[in-house]
Amino acid sequence: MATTKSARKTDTRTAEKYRAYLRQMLLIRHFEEKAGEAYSLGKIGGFCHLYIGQEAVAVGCLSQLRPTDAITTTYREHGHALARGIPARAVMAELFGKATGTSKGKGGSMHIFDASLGFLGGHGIVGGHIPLSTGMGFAFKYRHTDQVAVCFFGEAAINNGAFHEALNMAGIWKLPCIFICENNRYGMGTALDRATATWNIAERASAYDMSREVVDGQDLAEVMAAMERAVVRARRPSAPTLLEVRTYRFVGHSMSDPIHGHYRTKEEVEAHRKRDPIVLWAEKLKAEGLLDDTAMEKLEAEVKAEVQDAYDFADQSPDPEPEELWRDVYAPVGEGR
Amino acid sequence: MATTKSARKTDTRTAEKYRAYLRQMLLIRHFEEKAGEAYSLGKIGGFCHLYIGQEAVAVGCLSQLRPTDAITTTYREHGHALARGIPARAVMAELFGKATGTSKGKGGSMHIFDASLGFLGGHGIVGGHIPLSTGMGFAFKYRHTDQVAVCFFGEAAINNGAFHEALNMAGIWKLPCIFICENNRYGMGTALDRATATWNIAERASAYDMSREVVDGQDLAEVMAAMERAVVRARRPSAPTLLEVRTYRFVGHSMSDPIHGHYRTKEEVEAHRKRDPIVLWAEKLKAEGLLDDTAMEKLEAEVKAEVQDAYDFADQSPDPEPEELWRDVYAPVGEGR
Amino acid sequence: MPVITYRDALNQALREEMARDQDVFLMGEEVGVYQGAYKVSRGLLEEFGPNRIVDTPITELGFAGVGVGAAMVGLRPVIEFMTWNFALLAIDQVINSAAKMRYMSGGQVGVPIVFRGPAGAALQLAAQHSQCFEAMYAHIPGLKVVMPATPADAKGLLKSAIRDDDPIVFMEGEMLYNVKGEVPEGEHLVPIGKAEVKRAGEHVTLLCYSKTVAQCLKAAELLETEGVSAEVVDLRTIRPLDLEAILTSVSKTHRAVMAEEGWNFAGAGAQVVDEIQRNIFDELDAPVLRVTGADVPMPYNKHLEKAAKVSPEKIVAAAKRVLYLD
Amino acid sequence: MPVITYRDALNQALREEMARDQDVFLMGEEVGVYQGAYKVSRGLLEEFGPNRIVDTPITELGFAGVGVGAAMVGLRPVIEFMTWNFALLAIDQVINSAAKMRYMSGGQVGVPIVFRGPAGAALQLAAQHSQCFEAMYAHIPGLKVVMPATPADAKGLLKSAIRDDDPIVFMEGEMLYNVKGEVPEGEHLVPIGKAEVKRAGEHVTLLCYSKTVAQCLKAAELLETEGVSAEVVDLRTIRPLDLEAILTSVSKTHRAVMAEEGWNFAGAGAQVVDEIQRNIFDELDAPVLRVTGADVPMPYNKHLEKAAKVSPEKIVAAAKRVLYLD
Ligand SMILES: Cc1ncc(C[n+]2csc(CCOP(=O)(O)OP(=O)(O)O)c2C)c(N)n1
Ligand SMILES: Cc1ncc(C[n+]2csc(CCOP(=O)(O)OP(=O)(O)O)c2C)c(N)n1
Ligand SMILES: [Mg+2]
Ligand SMILES: [Mg+2]
Repeated sequence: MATTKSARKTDTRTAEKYRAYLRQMLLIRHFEEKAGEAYSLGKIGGFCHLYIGQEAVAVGCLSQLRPTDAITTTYREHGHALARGIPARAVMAELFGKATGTSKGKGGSMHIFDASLGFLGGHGIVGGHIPLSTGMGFAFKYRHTDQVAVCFFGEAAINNGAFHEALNMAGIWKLPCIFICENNRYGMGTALDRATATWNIAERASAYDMSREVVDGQDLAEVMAAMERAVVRARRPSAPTLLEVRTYRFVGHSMSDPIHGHYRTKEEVEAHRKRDPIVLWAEKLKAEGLLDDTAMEKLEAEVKAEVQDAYDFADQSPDPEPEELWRDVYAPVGEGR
Repeated sequence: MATTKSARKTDTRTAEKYRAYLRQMLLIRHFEEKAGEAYSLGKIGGFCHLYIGQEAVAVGCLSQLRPTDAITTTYREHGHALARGIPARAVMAELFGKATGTSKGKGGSMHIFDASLGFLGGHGIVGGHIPLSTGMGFAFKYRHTDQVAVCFFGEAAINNGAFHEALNMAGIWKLPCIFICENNRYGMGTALDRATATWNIAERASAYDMSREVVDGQDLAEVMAAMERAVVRARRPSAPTLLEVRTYRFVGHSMSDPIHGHYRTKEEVEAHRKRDPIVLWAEKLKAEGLLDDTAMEKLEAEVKAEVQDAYDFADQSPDPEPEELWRDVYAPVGEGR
Repeated sequence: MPVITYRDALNQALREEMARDQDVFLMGEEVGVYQGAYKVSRGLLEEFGPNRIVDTPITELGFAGVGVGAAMVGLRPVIEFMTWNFALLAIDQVINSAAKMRYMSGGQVGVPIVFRGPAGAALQLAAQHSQCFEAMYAHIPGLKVVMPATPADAKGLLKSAIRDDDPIVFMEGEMLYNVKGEVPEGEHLVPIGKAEVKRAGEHVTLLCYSKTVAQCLKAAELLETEGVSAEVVDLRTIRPLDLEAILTSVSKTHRAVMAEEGWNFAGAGAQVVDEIQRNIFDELDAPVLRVTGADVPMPYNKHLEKAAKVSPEKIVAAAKRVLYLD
Repeated sequence: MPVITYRDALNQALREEMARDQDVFLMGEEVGVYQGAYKVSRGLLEEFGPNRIVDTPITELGFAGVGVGAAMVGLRPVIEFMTWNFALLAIDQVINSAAKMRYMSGGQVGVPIVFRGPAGAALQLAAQHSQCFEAMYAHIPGLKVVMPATPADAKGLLKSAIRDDDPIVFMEGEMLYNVKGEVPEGEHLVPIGKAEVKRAGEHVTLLCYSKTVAQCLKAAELLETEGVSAEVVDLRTIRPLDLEAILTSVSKTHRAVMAEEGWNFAGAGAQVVDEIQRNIFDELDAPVLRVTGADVPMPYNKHLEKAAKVSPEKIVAAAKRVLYLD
């Protein structure tokens, strides 16, 4: 029967997509581990904030977008960059500060950009990019497109005035914005409840007349489903959403921060590691018969090779020319409208 | 019977207090009318924001405080200054920029201060003083006093990041702060619903785990009662409150703004003027037999004389010495700890 | 040529650029229904509608960021700050977002935005409402800072600013809004980064911008009565500085006075002095003197305020000192 | 005398002042449980408890204002900004509240507060995390700006700052935290507003503060090998400037180079140049040159970053130019 055939076909496509998400999460995990290694070797400088433990958030959310949508995020953005499809080579080269990096080596780990994919940064001021994303949503509505502006930030950013001001505007103007709060429970060493008067972050959306949802960020399927709903609201008739995605960072805040400092216990970290989003997803695929050990091993191997290739590429790439110091401060003379 | 006697005594005292509140509101009303006159004559310069229509808010709230409590407010603060007991002479002289003014003529209409009464300004940046008041509450808790920090601001200030950041801190630290939002429905020419995603301002307190109340700001008794409850919460065990006091400004935003501009209709203003807080209170006192026409006329006459005296005092007072230009930029040399 | 006010010249520039380019929009507090706190946007809401003339809540940080974000995806926002005093709340977005974006994205993402509004003191607005911050913004690579003194320059520079691909800090003089002057109709562009000799002279160069231009012209008149011929150079743009124009004039007169409304310490004029002494040290017959606002928060009292402000008389006195006439 | 790091010298100053005065408290992000983002407050939570070592949410505007409010009713807050880059979010409270309060209250309400934290670039932190803003704060009457270069000055100036009755912008060098030096134990106060000759010399004056002090000392060593005797004057306080010390040295050497980490345009050094040429024009045998950070947002790549930064070599080159040795 035709329906059955098409249903089976869809299943195959879905299964492929599902494995692709697993691959993306694996890629991020290995990429981050390699970045940590490179940092210890002095190949990467400055601050380096790893995304390990939160992979399902970036992959789940970005899986629901179109290439024309616009994304902004924080300094903890390697995962989002990879999930958006920026080649690992370009991301790693940026971390290495090389001319072949996404920002020609001038931005570094905290400032990855790929305008061709609508990946509009990597921002270093906590909360600072939330108004930017709101402005992108404003522009999309202004132009009557159905593009969506997506903004990732940590739970510590919600106490900042920028969050409040931006969400209020998105609320009154009904902008096609999705605000994704990756609640990993800590902003550096400060636990959520020591910094935020209300435990329930999504609740803050009520102050902005905005849809909201609380999502288990370790469960890729849940993330995808919630994001899908948010995208539907945003595309038309254009309404914003605040998603609180509960997740956990398995590593320190940045490379200079121990995995568990004075602010959380080893036991707490261990307990959370048991809900590894990659393991959970792989198990689910296995249970549904969409993945077996061989396929998993193959994926791992592929991803490791890709990361090693990115590392080698970055390592062998040239530094930017000295003249790059003076470029990109202003637009080239003669441009403008 | 002893109880009856004491009850009667209390009633007399209460009645006196009630008439005193009426007198305060009348004083503010006449003061503001005179200030408007003086502005037109060029005796007062700069911006001048009148408080006409909102008198019950300042009088009702400040009636519940002790002399040791600390108050901050906005540029629309003549009413609060008078209600706090700063002499009309000193307030008017400040508006005239005279050496006898509260701030020696250096602050002007927007920056009235009287440290001896805990009246800590008159601030001109919308929202900017909300963290200041929060800091005063912090200091009171730090010192284990039972002082209360009270902050008045307009409804347009609640969209500013300063509001959000300050209330969140007051919420997590349980500070003895009372945040009084004088919702007069407009921030300059912008109606509340065009600027604020949620119509219900008090609701925003839920984002900060804070007690809240919505109060009819034209009804002095309601204002006093709500403020009394807030003060009890604040003094001990120290918990903050957000009061949304619904009121209306009977005049333009400032002297340069017509009474009703493009942003509200004459009819709307007229309708609101029918709920004049002074008239409502006077009628109530009359109905309860605590005031008669003669007493009312006497009060009016007294208050007019007081305002005229303040005007004459201000007018005849000297300008600050030229050297004042250079004073008060820094502390006198040799001070400090 | 029509004679119109500085306010209307700005209004004309906005109207023309909005008609020319659908991507240009105006956003800020009270720009629409209220017709602008200082009426610069009068009539624009009626002409272009609420989609393009956007009233905001009092959230300077937020709407400055909204503007930057919109510019990042191709719109050309004009963000009005009711005054630059309030823009301190937004300075993070101006510096950390707008000024840095092109560089830290490796040239991928420009921010074509104009931040504009009145700067400096009006009359008796006291300490929090009477400040000049151009030196702060001009300190920042990635920004351009434009401060027109006349109606014609106001129009021509605002139009250039809106067409420019970089973030621009456009500071208007609140006390200049009512000043009238001849303003060319239609396409009138004044290039960013070019000073103008507003009056030619021989003996001393008076350097100025925004409100101090008229004061220097007045000072030049006063000096003329004493036989001193002063050249008045209006910088018009603070960053980039038109060094060539400055050095040309001072090389001719060998003496200079720099007049600016703001505070002395590390003011824009300090940079001008630094450039002059560094580039043409041997041309100088006297130190360059600066006339600035008094180094105090602005007092409310009108006499104190007057004493705090730059005046033609103070400029004349400085000019005489560099001419060793005092 | 004990040799300790700049970080520990600051820690000592905080500990001693908190022990001395119950009204002193420390507030900021991660100052408590985390022991300070740069560990300046290490151990203080344990010693003074959470009432006096207060961790805040990431709300720079808010907690800066909380500090100002607390100071208005008599406490003596030390507000830590994790870095001064983030303090842009709080600059409205620093300028419009702290700096103006005494004046606009007619002298009634002072604000004894210290805003402190690391300023300038560390290593490869890129555009948003590598900025020098001292010129902006020094522009503002009502503020004092202090920038110690050595562990001893760090301790002595921080103690003076905490006891001062005015709002103080206290900028530390992130790259200086590990620098070691002799630091007097206990009561050691360095007065605010006093420069120090860190090395005496005859031929040229090298003016500097914070990180450029060590670079100027290094440059002086290099110059010595070429027979040039350089005097190194550490300004220590940017506002108020110790004009006397600057003019005394330059009047002796007749040549000066000003080295500062930040951007050139209207940097603090521009003011120093302005003061020198204005006050002792006839003493100068050459223009004053400035060595500053490159006029670009800070790049991430380490070679580009190095090229953007001030170095002893650049200072030597400038010194040679003012000596006409190049
Ligand atoms: C305005 C500002 N203040 C402080 C910092 C320093 N800082 C960087 S990340 C961070 C913690 C942010 O936590 P959260 O928002 O929860 O994101 P997470 O790091 O957990 O992903 C802090 C305090 C900053 N970058 N910007
Ligand atoms: C940060 C800031 N932005 C803008 C202004 C200009 N301004 C002064 S009062 C005002 C409206 C405030 O309205 P609201 O808070 O409701 O108080 P109301 O005037 O109604 O008492 C505005 C926009 C300002 N003073 N500060
Ligand atoms: Mg977090
Ligand atoms: Mg209002």
